[in-house]
Amino acid sequence: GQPQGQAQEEEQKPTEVHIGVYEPMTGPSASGGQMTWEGIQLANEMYPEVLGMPVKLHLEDNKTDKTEAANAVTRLIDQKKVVAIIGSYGSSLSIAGGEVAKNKKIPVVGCSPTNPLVTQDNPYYFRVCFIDPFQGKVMAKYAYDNLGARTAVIIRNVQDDYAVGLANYFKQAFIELTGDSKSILAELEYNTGDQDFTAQLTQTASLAPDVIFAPGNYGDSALMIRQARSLKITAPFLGGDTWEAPEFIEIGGADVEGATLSTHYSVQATGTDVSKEFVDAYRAKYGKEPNAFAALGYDAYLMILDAIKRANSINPEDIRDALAETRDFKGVTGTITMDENGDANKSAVILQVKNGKFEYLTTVEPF
Amino acid sequence: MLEIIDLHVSYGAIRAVQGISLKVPDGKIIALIGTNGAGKSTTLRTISGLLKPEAGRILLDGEDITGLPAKDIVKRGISMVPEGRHVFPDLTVYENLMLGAYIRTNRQEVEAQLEEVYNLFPRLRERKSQLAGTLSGGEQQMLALGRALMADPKVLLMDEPSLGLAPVLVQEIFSLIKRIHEQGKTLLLIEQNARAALTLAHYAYVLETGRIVMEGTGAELLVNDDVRRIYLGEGEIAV
Amino acid sequence: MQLSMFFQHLANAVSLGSLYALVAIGYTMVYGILRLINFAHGDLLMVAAYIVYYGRGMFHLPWPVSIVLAVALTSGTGIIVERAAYRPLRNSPRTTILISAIGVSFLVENLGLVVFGGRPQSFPLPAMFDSGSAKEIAGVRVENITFVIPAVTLLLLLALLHIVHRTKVGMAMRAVARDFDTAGLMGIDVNRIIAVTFAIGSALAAVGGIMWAMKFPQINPLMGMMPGMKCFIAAVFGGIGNILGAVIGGFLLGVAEIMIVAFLPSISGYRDAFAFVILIGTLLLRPTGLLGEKVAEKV
Amino acid sequence: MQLSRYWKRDIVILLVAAFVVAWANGDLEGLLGIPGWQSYTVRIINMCAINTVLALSLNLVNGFTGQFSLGHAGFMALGAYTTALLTMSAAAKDRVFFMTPLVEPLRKLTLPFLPSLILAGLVAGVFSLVVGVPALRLRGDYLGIATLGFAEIIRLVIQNARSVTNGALGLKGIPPVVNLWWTLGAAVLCYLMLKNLISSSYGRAFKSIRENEIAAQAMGIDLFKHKLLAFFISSFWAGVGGGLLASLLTTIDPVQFKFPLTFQVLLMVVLGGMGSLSGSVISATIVTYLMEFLRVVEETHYLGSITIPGVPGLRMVIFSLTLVLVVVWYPKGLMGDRELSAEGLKQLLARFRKAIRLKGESSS
Amino acid sequence: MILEVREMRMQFGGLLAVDRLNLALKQGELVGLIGPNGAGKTTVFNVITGVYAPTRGTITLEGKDITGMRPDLITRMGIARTFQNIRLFSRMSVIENVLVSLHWRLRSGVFDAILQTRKYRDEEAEMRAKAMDLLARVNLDSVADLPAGSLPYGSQRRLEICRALATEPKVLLLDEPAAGMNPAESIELMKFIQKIRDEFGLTILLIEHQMRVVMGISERIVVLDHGVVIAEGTPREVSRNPRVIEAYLGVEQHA
Ligand SMILES: Nc1ncnc2c1ncn2[C@@H]1O[C@H](COP(=O)(O)OP(=O)(O)OP(=O)(O)O)[C@@H](O)[C@H]1O
Ligand SMILES: Nc1ncnc2c1ncn2[C@@H]1O[C@H](COP(=O)(O)OP(=O)(O)OP(=O)(O)O)[C@@H](O)[C@H]1O
Ligand SMILES: [Mg+2]
Ligand SMILES: [Mg+2]
Repeated sequence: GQPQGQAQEEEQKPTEVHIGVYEPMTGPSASGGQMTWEGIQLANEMYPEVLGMPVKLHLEDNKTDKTEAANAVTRLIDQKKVVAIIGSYGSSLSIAGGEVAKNKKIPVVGCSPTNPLVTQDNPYYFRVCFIDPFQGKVMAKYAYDNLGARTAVIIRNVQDDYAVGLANYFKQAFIELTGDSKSILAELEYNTGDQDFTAQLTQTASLAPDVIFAPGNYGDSALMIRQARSLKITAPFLGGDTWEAPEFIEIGGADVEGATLSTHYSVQATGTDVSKEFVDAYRAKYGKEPNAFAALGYDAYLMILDAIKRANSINPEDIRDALAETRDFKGVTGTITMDENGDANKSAVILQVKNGKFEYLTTVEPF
Repeated sequence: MLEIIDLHVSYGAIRAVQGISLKVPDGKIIALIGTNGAGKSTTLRTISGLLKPEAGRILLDGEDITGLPAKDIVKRGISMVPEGRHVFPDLTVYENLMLGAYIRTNRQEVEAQLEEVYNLFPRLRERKSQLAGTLSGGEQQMLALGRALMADPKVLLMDEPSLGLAPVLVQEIFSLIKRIHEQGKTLLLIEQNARAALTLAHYAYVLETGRIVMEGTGAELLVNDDVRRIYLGEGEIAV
Repeated sequence: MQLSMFFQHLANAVSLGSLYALVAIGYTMVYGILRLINFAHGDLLMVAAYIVYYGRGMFHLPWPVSIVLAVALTSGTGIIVERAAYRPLRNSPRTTILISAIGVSFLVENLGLVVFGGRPQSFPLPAMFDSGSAKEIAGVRVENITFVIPAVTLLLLLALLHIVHRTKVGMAMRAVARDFDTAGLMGIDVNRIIAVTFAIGSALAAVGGIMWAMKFPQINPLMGMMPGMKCFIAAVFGGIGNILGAVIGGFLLGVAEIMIVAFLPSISGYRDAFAFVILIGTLLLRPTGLLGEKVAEKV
Repeated sequence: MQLSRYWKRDIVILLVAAFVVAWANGDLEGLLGIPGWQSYTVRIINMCAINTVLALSLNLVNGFTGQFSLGHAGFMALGAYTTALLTMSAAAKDRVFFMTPLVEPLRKLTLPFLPSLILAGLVAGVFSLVVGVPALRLRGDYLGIATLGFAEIIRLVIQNARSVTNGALGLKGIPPVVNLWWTLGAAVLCYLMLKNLISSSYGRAFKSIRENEIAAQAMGIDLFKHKLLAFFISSFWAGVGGGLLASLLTTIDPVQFKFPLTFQVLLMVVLGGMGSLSGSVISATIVTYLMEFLRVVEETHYLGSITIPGVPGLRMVIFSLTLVLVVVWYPKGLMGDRELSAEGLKQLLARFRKAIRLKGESSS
Repeated sequence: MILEVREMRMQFGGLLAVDRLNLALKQGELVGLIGPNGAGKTTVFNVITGVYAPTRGTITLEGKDITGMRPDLITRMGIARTFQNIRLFSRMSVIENVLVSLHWRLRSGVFDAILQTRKYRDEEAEMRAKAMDLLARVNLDSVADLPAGSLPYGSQRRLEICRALATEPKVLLLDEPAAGMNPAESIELMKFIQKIRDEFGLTILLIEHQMRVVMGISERIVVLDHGVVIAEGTPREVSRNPRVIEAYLGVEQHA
């Protein structure tokens, strides 16, 4: 791990800034990677320069595979000489890539890996999203306070670290709130690729919970809610940030009306110039509504640019230090302040599907 | 008439047939004899379209049929009884026979043919719904013969039809071959049982390492010294 | 467990099982003839679903037209795949063809990812299959599609059994399944029979894919992976190569998957493991599956 | 153990493979600049070596013994988890197992890398016996699906047994002990071991089972014992390979060990040639390198002022297409069942030329 | 009696392939087993060598009951066989085919083999010498390194016998060794069988359809038909037995 940045700088003055991106463009998480990449590209088109130098993006596919993720990051650093990296959708991929970056002392900004382990023990990893313990609490509190729920059933994808982690935090928070260790009536499980949830749902129906917490990818979850409605389950479904995609509503149709989720931002909530600018540009470029992942990708890029400006250097170590000191950065997804772990200390918003749209319900500040 | 002109066939580097020419006139029985690995089966497999020759031509009634796929050869009236039987093991005896008649469309004719085959081989009738794979070797040989007959071919190629058969069946097979011939079919026959083959054949070729080393009428070869010694094993029988 | 709940589970099981059965038939059919585990079979499901998706969404074709088109084009795809990736390997070791099949499967999936994008899309549904249209019979909720799939499965099963066991083409298929050379000696056009087999198998995959998408109206380029795997298990379970076995295997797999969650909800995470445990257990008792041919090799 | 000249040649093959990768990558310093051990090239070579171990070991069962096994990923998972759990520090374990604590005595137990790696192999090996005793009674595709099933069962148990494996969250903070000495060393050792085994009487017994089970048994070969032996050795090395991978990545989770991983290794075996050790080495190297090399097509290229956008996903399209084409053109793999020798190399080149000529002719 | 079969019955579903078979071979005897196709001859071999467990009956080798034992264990007890359709390890070399048969006697463990210990190398050298010796005795030493599958048919038959001999059997079962051979080759084979019988002190049970071979070398012949013994005796006796003539030999007698 030589500090290439320094060595290079001494030899010749750099004329461009290289930023790497490693995302799952193929494999099971391809959709997440592709959505994030859209936001990053958009940000790069809108802000193609920093410190008077053009910013060049380098994308490497990690195939939703840990080995590939580590390879991709190594390649970005060794071959593309990047000074900072963005990625990756999927916490486990981030962890694999992060280890390499840490060794090589290159800062990485994650867009949506919400698992606490990602930044733990890794001073070079940052993220623009909140983390699961917070998100889990937010939803548990919403269920308890706003819905008056006293019992819940959890249905989660056991294979998905995100779903497993988030469900765990929801459970802890919900039990704490109700003071009843039996308030989680059941924790039911499924596996990636399952499309039939009727067995779990029939089970759920017989337990008649007040709410159902079902974190998972939006496609699976939308299917699950459809099947629940056709089994005449009326309890509200709650989920996490991965639900926030237009396709969630397209696939779920009328059945996902009332589904509630926590996420990173809402145009309605913040309504800042930054988010308006992003939404307009996104619509113009891609001809569709943006989602949280695109927004997070956009923010990650801009946060790195911000750090470079503040550091007034493209030395990776300097960028890292600047990133760690990020305070009140105004992103699309909210105001971001880095805590000592490199996690974004920011608010969450709660959205609900109403009339075929995500409607803003409330903002929850970090507790 | 089936005519083969200067045929060359190889398996990769192994040159199995190196310039064989022979004639199979209509209505005659022609025998091919020779040591193991002489290229007899290879010649037959090439005629029937399972192998592509490197060089040489195969003519049926003057028409060049060299290199045609097996299915087209069958349609032109050449059927083969392959060496080692090759019955379809998980089809019944009946189904195997019906496959023999795959190219025929006239049901009544096929039915009549089936009757005829059953009469030739009563044992096949007995076992018509048994899976062919569980037949004994001899039974399978009968099935392979019967199956070839189901196509009602003009020319029948037979690769060692008596292989592994009990003596009584060998005699039966040979008398059957005679009867098939009497029905007007042309036969090209490979046999290790050279005496029977030569007795039956109008004309015969002796192959060694991919070449024809001798030819003549059956009667001529039967009295040839070399043939007698090598292929008939005469003079040294110790009982 | 309450009785009504049990019946609800049973209805769910039949619904899922018949879908597995439908896809497994096509799998087993191709396997039976070529002894080839056609790993691309699951991906043909995806191709068919996307053809309907674009046919309906982009070109606004009527339902029957898009379905027929999907079946035809998927059949064609199957034939092309056979021609390009399997035919040249006719005389190669089985594992080699398997690798080729895996390669084709990767290719179709990754082409799908590049062409269609990775994001799951909503599959358009005819109104009659909308989730709101579910019926309630004696306290058991059943979606309309649940009536259609078993009927289609049964119909195709009968049709296929007829083709394979009662027609000349079927007899030729079974002959080709055993021995290409000797089948050729019978005057059978081996290539044509194999192409026909693939066409039928792929058409079955297309029907399976469309039914799958109607039941689970979310499509993405990797949607075929899991059905491919599950239905392959179902086919092996029933005795691969045996069409009736595939149907039974599919049904049993569906029932097992639902009932494990129903009766042992706390270990629902082990559901797929149980499917395999049952499969392996069956194989140990019956080494060629429930209805598999007994391969008594004659020595 | 005697290191004859004969063996040295084989080690040379492996080293040459490593250098070819480094050279092709224009980064010989990466290989020779030993201090860092971290360059991209070194990483690829590490992967080549680990894949070599995996391909060689799968070849023993599938290529030499003729038993169709699709369970490699499961045994790799066992090895990876064993290595991880034995080498991680107690502190790292406590950090990672924040949902469900790790069971004692694993929580406090920490071993050096080498014994952990050997134990990883042994754990995988012992499990292979558990799997093999029932499964090896099956044949052909049925054996394939049963072993695949066992591998999935292993993975699903790992995924669900949270108090031992941390479930879907996986493990992180595995000590990064592995470097080129370890990976290439394991590859060389595995190669030598299998080579000796294959050319020994045991190897002949394996091959006779592949050729004709009934005849092998009639010649006094205990089929079950030998199949199990091959299975054990193969799984041992799969476990070692998994352990090396875990240490290289420093993080593992159950999703990594799904069946596509087995397919990937099987693909290397078939492309190299079933029943050819040197084929496995060559193809593991080529396939691993090719996957990385093809990244070029997905990357955005900045040529001065011109920007050529990459097509994400194209790499996998090209890779799978290449795979199909190579399999169709070389159905027996690059080496068939022969081993590399100077003579063989000449033949290979000749075949290659001929193939090109034939393709040229048929297309013209 | 070295090999004794008592009241053997073998049933396949509804088919009674062998029934009430009694057979006793004396040390050093050469017995022919003949009968029409499908009579059950190969089945008798399969039951004796453990490929199938008999439905009924017992088989003893030198007084030890071997009924239903695993084929490899029966081979180790001292019964070797060849197959009706050649089953060589065709992609392995000729000498390797023979070496496989010596494997079960190997004393070195798998670690010795992997580490190529002195013990293993000595044993390997010993095995090779033995295999070469055996090959020399069947005139196959010159082709020892060719793939078995590339040999001419007759040589493959001899190799199969050689491979069986390498297991050091007491009893050798030969299933139609002369099938596909021309008369000259058959005669050669006949002499060869007699030679190995004497050299190795074997007891041989021989299935063969070529009458000149069986009649020529068997001391005693057992005739099966439809799974039951219909005649037994010297070649001369058997060949005059009307039932045998009717069921098997046909009127036009050979030899
Ligand atoms: N599939 C094959 N691959 C390679 N070589 C082959 C193949 N089939 C036959 N040969 C070789 O070709 C030569 C001729 O074989 P062929 O089968 O034509 O002989 P044959 O005269 O029919 O002998 P037999 O009496 O044993 O049937 C032999 O040397 C044989 O080893
Ligand atoms: N595995 C099996 N399953 C069912 N039937 C079998 C099986 N093996 C043999 N048979 C039947 O048993 C009978 C005896 O067969 P066997 O092979 O012993 O005959 P054989 O005397 O060796 O004949 P041949 O001289 O033709 O080789 C045959 O009718 C055959 O169909
Ligand atoms: Mg021949
Ligand atoms: Mg027999």
